[in-house]
Amino acid sequence: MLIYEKSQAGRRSISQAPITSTTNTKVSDIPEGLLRKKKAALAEVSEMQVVRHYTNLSRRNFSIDTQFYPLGSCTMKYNPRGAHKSAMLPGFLGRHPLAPESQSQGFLACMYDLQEILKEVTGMKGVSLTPMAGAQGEFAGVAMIRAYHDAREDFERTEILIPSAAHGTNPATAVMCGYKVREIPVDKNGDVDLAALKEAVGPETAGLMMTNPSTCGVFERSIKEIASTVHEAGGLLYYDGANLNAILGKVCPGDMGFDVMHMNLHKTFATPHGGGGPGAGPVGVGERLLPYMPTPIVGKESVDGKDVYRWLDEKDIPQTIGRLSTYMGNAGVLLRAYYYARLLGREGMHRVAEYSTLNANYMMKRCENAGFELAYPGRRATHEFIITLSSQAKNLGVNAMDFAKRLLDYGYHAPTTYFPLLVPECWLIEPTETESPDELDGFVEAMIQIQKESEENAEMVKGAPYNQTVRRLDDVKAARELDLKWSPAQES
Amino acid sequence: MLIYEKSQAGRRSISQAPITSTTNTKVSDIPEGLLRKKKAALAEVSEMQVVRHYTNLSRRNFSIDTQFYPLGSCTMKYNPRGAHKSAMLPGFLGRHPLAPESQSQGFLACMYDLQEILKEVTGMKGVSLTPMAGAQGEFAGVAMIRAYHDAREDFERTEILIPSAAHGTNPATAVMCGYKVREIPVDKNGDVDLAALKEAVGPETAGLMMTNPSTCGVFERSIKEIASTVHEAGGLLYYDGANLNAILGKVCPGDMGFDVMHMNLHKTFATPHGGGGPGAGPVGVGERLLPYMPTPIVGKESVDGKDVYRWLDEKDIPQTIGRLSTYMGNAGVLLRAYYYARLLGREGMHRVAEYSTLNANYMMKRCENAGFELAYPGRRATHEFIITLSSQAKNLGVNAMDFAKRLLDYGYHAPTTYFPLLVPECWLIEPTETESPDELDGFVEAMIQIQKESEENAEMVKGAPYNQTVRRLDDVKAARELDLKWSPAQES
Amino acid sequence: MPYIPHTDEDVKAMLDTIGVNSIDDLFDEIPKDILAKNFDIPEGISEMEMMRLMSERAAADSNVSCFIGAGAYEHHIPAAVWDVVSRGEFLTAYTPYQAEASQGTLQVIYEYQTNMANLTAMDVSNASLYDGGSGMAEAALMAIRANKKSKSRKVLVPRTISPLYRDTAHNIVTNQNIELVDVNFDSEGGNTTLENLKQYEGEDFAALIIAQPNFFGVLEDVNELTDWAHANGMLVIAVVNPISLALLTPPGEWGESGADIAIGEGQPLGVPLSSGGPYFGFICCKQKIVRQMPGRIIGRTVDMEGKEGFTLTLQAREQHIRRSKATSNICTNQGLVMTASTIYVALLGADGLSLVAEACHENTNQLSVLLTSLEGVETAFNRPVFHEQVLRLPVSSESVLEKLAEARIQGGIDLSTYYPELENCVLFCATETKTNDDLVAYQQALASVLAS
Amino acid sequence: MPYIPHTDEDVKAMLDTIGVNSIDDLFDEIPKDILAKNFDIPEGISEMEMMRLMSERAAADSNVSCFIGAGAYEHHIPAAVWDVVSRGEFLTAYTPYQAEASQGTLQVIYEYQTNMANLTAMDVSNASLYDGGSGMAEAALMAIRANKKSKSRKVLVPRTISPLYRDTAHNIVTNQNIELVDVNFDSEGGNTTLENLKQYEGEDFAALIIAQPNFFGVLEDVNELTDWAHANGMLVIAVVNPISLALLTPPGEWGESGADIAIGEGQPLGVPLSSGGPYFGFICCKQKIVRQMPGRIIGRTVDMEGKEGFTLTLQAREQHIRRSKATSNICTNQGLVMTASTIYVALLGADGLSLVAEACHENTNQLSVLLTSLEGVETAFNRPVFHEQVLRLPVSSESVLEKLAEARIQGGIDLSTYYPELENCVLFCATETKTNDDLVAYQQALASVLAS
Ligand SMILES: Cc1ncc(COP(=O)(O)O)c(C=O)c1O
Ligand SMILES: Cc1ncc(COP(=O)(O)O)c(C=O)c1O
Repeated sequence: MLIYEKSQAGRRSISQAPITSTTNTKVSDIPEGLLRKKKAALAEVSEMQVVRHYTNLSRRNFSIDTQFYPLGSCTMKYNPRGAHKSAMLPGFLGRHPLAPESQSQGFLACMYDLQEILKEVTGMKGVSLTPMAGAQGEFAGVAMIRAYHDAREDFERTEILIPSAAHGTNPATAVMCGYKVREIPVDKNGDVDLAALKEAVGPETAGLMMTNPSTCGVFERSIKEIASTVHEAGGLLYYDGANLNAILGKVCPGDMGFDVMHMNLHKTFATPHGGGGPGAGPVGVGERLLPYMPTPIVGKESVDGKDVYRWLDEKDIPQTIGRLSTYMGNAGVLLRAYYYARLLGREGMHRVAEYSTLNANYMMKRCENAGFELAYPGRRATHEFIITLSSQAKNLGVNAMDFAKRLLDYGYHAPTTYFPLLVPECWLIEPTETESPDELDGFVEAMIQIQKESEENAEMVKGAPYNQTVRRLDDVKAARELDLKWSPAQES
Repeated sequence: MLIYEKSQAGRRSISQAPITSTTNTKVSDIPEGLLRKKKAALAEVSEMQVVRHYTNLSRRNFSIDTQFYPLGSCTMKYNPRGAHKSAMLPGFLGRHPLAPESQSQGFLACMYDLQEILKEVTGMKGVSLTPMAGAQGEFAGVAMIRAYHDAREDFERTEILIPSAAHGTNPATAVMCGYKVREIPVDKNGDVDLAALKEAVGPETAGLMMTNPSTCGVFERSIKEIASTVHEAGGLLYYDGANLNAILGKVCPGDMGFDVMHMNLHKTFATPHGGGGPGAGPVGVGERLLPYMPTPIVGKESVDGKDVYRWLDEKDIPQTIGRLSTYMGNAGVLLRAYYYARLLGREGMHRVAEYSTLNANYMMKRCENAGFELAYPGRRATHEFIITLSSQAKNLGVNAMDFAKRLLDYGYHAPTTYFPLLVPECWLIEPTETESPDELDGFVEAMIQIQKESEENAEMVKGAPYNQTVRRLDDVKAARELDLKWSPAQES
Repeated sequence: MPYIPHTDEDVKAMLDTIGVNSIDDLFDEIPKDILAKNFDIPEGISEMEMMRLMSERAAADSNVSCFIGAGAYEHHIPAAVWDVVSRGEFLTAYTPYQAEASQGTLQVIYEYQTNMANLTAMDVSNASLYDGGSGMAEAALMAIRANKKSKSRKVLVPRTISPLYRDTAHNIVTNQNIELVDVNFDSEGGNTTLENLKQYEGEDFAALIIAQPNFFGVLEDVNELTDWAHANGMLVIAVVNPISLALLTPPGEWGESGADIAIGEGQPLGVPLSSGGPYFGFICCKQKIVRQMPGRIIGRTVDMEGKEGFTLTLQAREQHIRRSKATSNICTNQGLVMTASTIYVALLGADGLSLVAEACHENTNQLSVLLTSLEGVETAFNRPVFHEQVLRLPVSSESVLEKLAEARIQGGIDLSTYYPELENCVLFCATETKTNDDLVAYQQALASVLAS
Repeated sequence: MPYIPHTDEDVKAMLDTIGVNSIDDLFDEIPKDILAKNFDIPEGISEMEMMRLMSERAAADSNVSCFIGAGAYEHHIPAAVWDVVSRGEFLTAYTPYQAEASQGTLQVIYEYQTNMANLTAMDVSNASLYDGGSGMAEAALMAIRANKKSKSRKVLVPRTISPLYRDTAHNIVTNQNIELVDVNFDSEGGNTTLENLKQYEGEDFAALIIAQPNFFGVLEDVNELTDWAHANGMLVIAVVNPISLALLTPPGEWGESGADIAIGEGQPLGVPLSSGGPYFGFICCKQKIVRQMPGRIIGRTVDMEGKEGFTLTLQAREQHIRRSKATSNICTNQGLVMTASTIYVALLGADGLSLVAEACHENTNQLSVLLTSLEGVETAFNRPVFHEQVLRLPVSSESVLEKLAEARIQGGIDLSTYYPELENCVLFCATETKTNDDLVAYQQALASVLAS
């Protein structure tokens, strides 16, 4: 039931109404013609109704706090409650984004420290925290590549190369930065097709965007050759940090030859996904792109032997690509990431890559042993791996989506399905380092069960899910008969 | 699954381990013979496992935040989130109970204000906040009655009179205060049997404990005659405030003739029940019992024109019955109640009684119209009312418990069943004022459905519940084969 | 090992299953020479130590009385909002890709879309953008795609729109050779007049952006401006404060036919100031251009048994399907904050939002009266305002604000940083959180600063 | 109307259904002359106003460095504890009377019972009592019921037990003519010796209570004392700090056959100081006297289909069944706080609890060294302590503590209030939350107080 269907004209959460001052002039100074005529159609409900409604809605979600959620490419790891609590401290919540620097030293110190840590663990020379998600980090990165070429008056470079396994944000970003996209194929081992790359690079190449490990769940072994190929052609290398969890502390993108990158702090640095956001996508840059970093950035000075932090902006970074958000980005997310980084510390960073890789390889092996087909059987898993359910789809009529829906009934969130696009009927499985082997085992057992069910009663599996609050939904109807908001007329 | 069954030796929530100082002397100064030999058998789990385990456990509960919960005598009303938040302010959480008064003025001011408000709305002359629940409030009250008689050297009074409808805490309390209990019957209209009372009072009567409205859900009409009967015999009147919600702001217990009372702040003042507690059971007293109030109490003085609050103890109240808790009681609960009282304010208090009474009478009427049998058909409901399912039990074989279990499947918590004991197959239904008529209607509809189900398929109803996380539990086995804790041996 | 549950035995058993000797063996496809060395970062600390550090740093920035607005406002947020939002099932879920396991989040978004569409009186809303400034960039891009009548890659942007929005939007759209053309404002009224627009008549622009209230708090004549834009073949993009919509004409009703796109900063709806984020941008539009909308959209549908349910829809606009031809690159949005706003709006209702808007407006007016009673202090513009105001001081606003800050009063922002012509001007607001004592304290502090 | 959802139309429709004209008609059975008049209490205020008032009052009492223990300890509480406990389903549920709809709470209690039984090495635990002091009263009453060999209504209570506990317990049991008999302590050791007990040999007492560590932080020779009591026909009631049990011999293993009942204050296990409550009392006992246990107990059982489940059991001990013959009048207990402790214990585990205990012990020792390095400051007793310590100052402890408080250091409690013989003595502790800087700050403050 929608909140509007619980509404009753005149009902109110009265304790939330501010007491208006005694003057009672109200809004008589605003011209009549600029005032709203009809009250907005919003719910009129009591405070308890609101709490009950949204509490019950929350109970209709899978989440990390309630389930194993091995969604590939999404890094659904534990989101420390301490991080949430510390970012929700009244002092942080209450700080206005335009508060004077003199009354912002606590917050700025956190941001400065975070910049430094991220620089160090990525092997980059500068970090700007401002992008508000991975995709905006990509935008910042490609915009800097463009600023770099422009500054050299190298205006011919109109193309960004992108391996076909890449996430959709990569080509979309390149276009938002005014580039054409050229796709580079991936070979049967999940590696970039080097020959094709060499053919593609040239004077129009502004840069290459890629992740490593790629979304195929394998480490790009020829990364150094790829890097030199692009660099020799005068292009720059962009690292999509969505998969940073696989190498955190083990390999620095800077050392692989990347010139610029973003980090998805909501993945690698454990800030909660919030049912779709917010995230934070700081960008790191090598030497060459330092002058173009997006503002604001936090700088540190020593004044009378005391550290003083201040905002750096166009005045300090005259060639900057500028601000990308109204203020400074998703500060609250950054505070959570800072908390997480400090708790891991020097000796904790590399364990992220190690244990996420251990979990993925263990699950991969168990899947293989159970008879599931790996997309890249000869390869090590990184922090994630792919199985393909093509033979199940062909022989039993049960496809990757059916398997996924049935898995929900077993209490596990489904892995990423049908991505990357180049592997048919695929599941991209990412367990993350924070899951215990018991959970991994339980998941594989469920898969084995579903395989058995598919062999014995495919129709049953194709009708899944059964235990959720709704059965399988009609997506086609949703798109054809658009119903995007409740309206009073429609209901009464 | 129990948390111990998810445990793995050596697993830890390491970020919760305190860093021990550098000295590393550990506990070498403690004699070997006083040290523990074998590590306690507790779970060894990760932080995420803990969060997931207890989050999922919480999801196996009905609660006010998720359901209508009309449990009679329990006043399951909305617990304002603002009250919770304000009691959880770090400044309040961090205050040590023995902190100096000079650094406790904020907290003491809240407590003083609360005392004053409670005094005013109950018509009492003094209030002590210290009792930690209703039952402890009763204890404080009866102990004061005893102290009063003792001070007058009136040692003959060895009995407390208690109507048979009373809650079990009343007789249990009387005994804890060293009294014998004499039960007074209740007549068929739910009123105390006046004749029986008159027969029972005498020189052994220390006092009478009762609620009004009684647990029969009706207002005791002869309250003034009851009061004078007891008073004339030299006894005092104790008011069990568990039903205060029914009369808050409409009738002051002091005006009904009661000498002493407790309030269940976790009922009437909306502090959360927490799955069983904590509560707070402040006691209010009339003139005669002022000298005996339990300590500590907060006093106010004016120092240089400024309000200064301080603790009053035996030095100030030499005849006090003394402290009943290690410190001052359930401070955090009291803060929540204070919040609630301030939000209601002068003009909000009486609405509690009005709207809880309106809801109960509305539901009672709807139940009656639907054919359910009222226990006291000629009477007004107060904030609660009783129906009896005897005819269903006799004619259909479906008893009050079966009805209750089936109701769970409809998403409503069951009312109180089989209490008070004097009404057979009874349901005590208390909707509270914070529920909207929609919820009340939904509940009655469900009852009508269950009635129909009982007529059509009694066995089905007797097998309920079906939609909960477990089916009906075997209480007999629980009591016969006591299994009161998990132990490693038992499981492996 | 923080947050890693593995025991030594676990690791051994897992390595055995995999058939390798050590975890390092799992990295054997990585060229040795790029393996990382030790990092120069602090050692890990415990939650206890970190909480103390964070508490101290948070405390350092608190105990201030804030009168800064400029697009982010200090409103009271009911305790229920973040208590419910912080439930693990909202906080730690991903984007609702498996609809059946995500009905909670999906229904919340559907309700959010309804709230925003109804507040703005537009047909549809998406599921959120990053924030107001970047939202304006998306709106400009959308307008250029949607305005089939125009071939222009230019958009008219009055200077009365937040300089931070203009800057942000410019930086985002400029790479696609899109130009945001400044429109000057009336120096008396602080608003955009037809006079200011006259010079652009007859030229091809994809859209005109109109902010209501504008950055100065001044109310624009939105009906006149909307009609002018439509008459000149431009779409209208409204930039609005959602709290104001409880009182002011919603964009869908501006002029003859309403704005085409409405965007804004969602922060006022239950989102803490929090140094500037996470906030959320909202974007609403007319039904006919919904397929040009960036970001996620949720639709109501039914399941196999005909039961109502919610799911992601119109995904063919999005980057994960359409890739380089997508309407935007946005993927992760501001889901949780949008959830907070949905709860906030449910708690307040239309009447509650009106009261908040009125209280802010009154407090700001009240403060304005108090401050202009001081010698030499006057309002900078003569048009009606909503809930924010520009004052001109007799001396440098920068130094006045610095001195106020020493008294722990954040008195507003120095407008001359963004508008050289507005020397000595301060933009301030007083929301419903301010008491009369707070207002008087500001007045007294300013009086003593001006006297010194 | 705060928290009341009814609209005018609702009320009208409901009154119509009932068949009365007004709400007041529903009160027509109440004698008119006792209807209440107006109250002299403040008008209702909004959540916003109240939050501000409460924030200001809470802030007034903060920013102190607390070295007070005396039964309530400032420990670090992992953020996860109260985040999970504050979930509506835990916070706003009632006592689990409908077991099938309350499996969450019931399983938590079963796990809690397990934790407490295993920590104390006792057979069984109940579901919580109010707090430590009132718990000691319940334990004394229980011992008198359970000790079939004794006819006595007297219990031996060493003066090394918290005076607050003794006071509380006395006030609760005295009405049943039960006497708590003081036992003196050794003035050198600060502990209870066989010497102190000798005079009671041969007399009939129902029980001896033993605190470990005792109120002074001093470690009692619990094995010797337990055996002495058992040899003299008394039951043994242990009063213990649950954090200490990670390190110290648990009551179930004291002496030859262990304590019979173990109780204590649960606060150290994840419960904030919060001015003294809500905390929770725990009580554990040997299996053979479980039917004398006060309060709720949860048992594991199965449902109709054989599936594991949890339910209230042994209710025949409780007031709602047994009424005047119940083991106690307790009804509402401390459920939510007990839930917090269950989550805390799960997060820490036995190893984590040990580390907390060690850190507290070390910090206290460290502080003790720092303070006794000052002229004239010395430890009052010569026995080993755990995590708390008594110091004797060269001057009045009351005035020293007052002056420390001015420097916002709460240096401990003045023991002379409770023990006239312990003039100038201060009881203090330094938990794991204290850093070395905190300890040094105390030392320096004390040094300057003593110098002045
Ligand atoms: C490989 C990859 N790249 C980029 C992104 C985009 O990041 P964001 O969603 O934070 O914008 C994602 C997110 O899912 C991703 O998986
Ligand atoms: C009528 C009545 N009296 C007394 C009590 C005891 O109050 P408490 O549970 O707070 O001890 C209750 C509690 O259920 C009750 O309903």
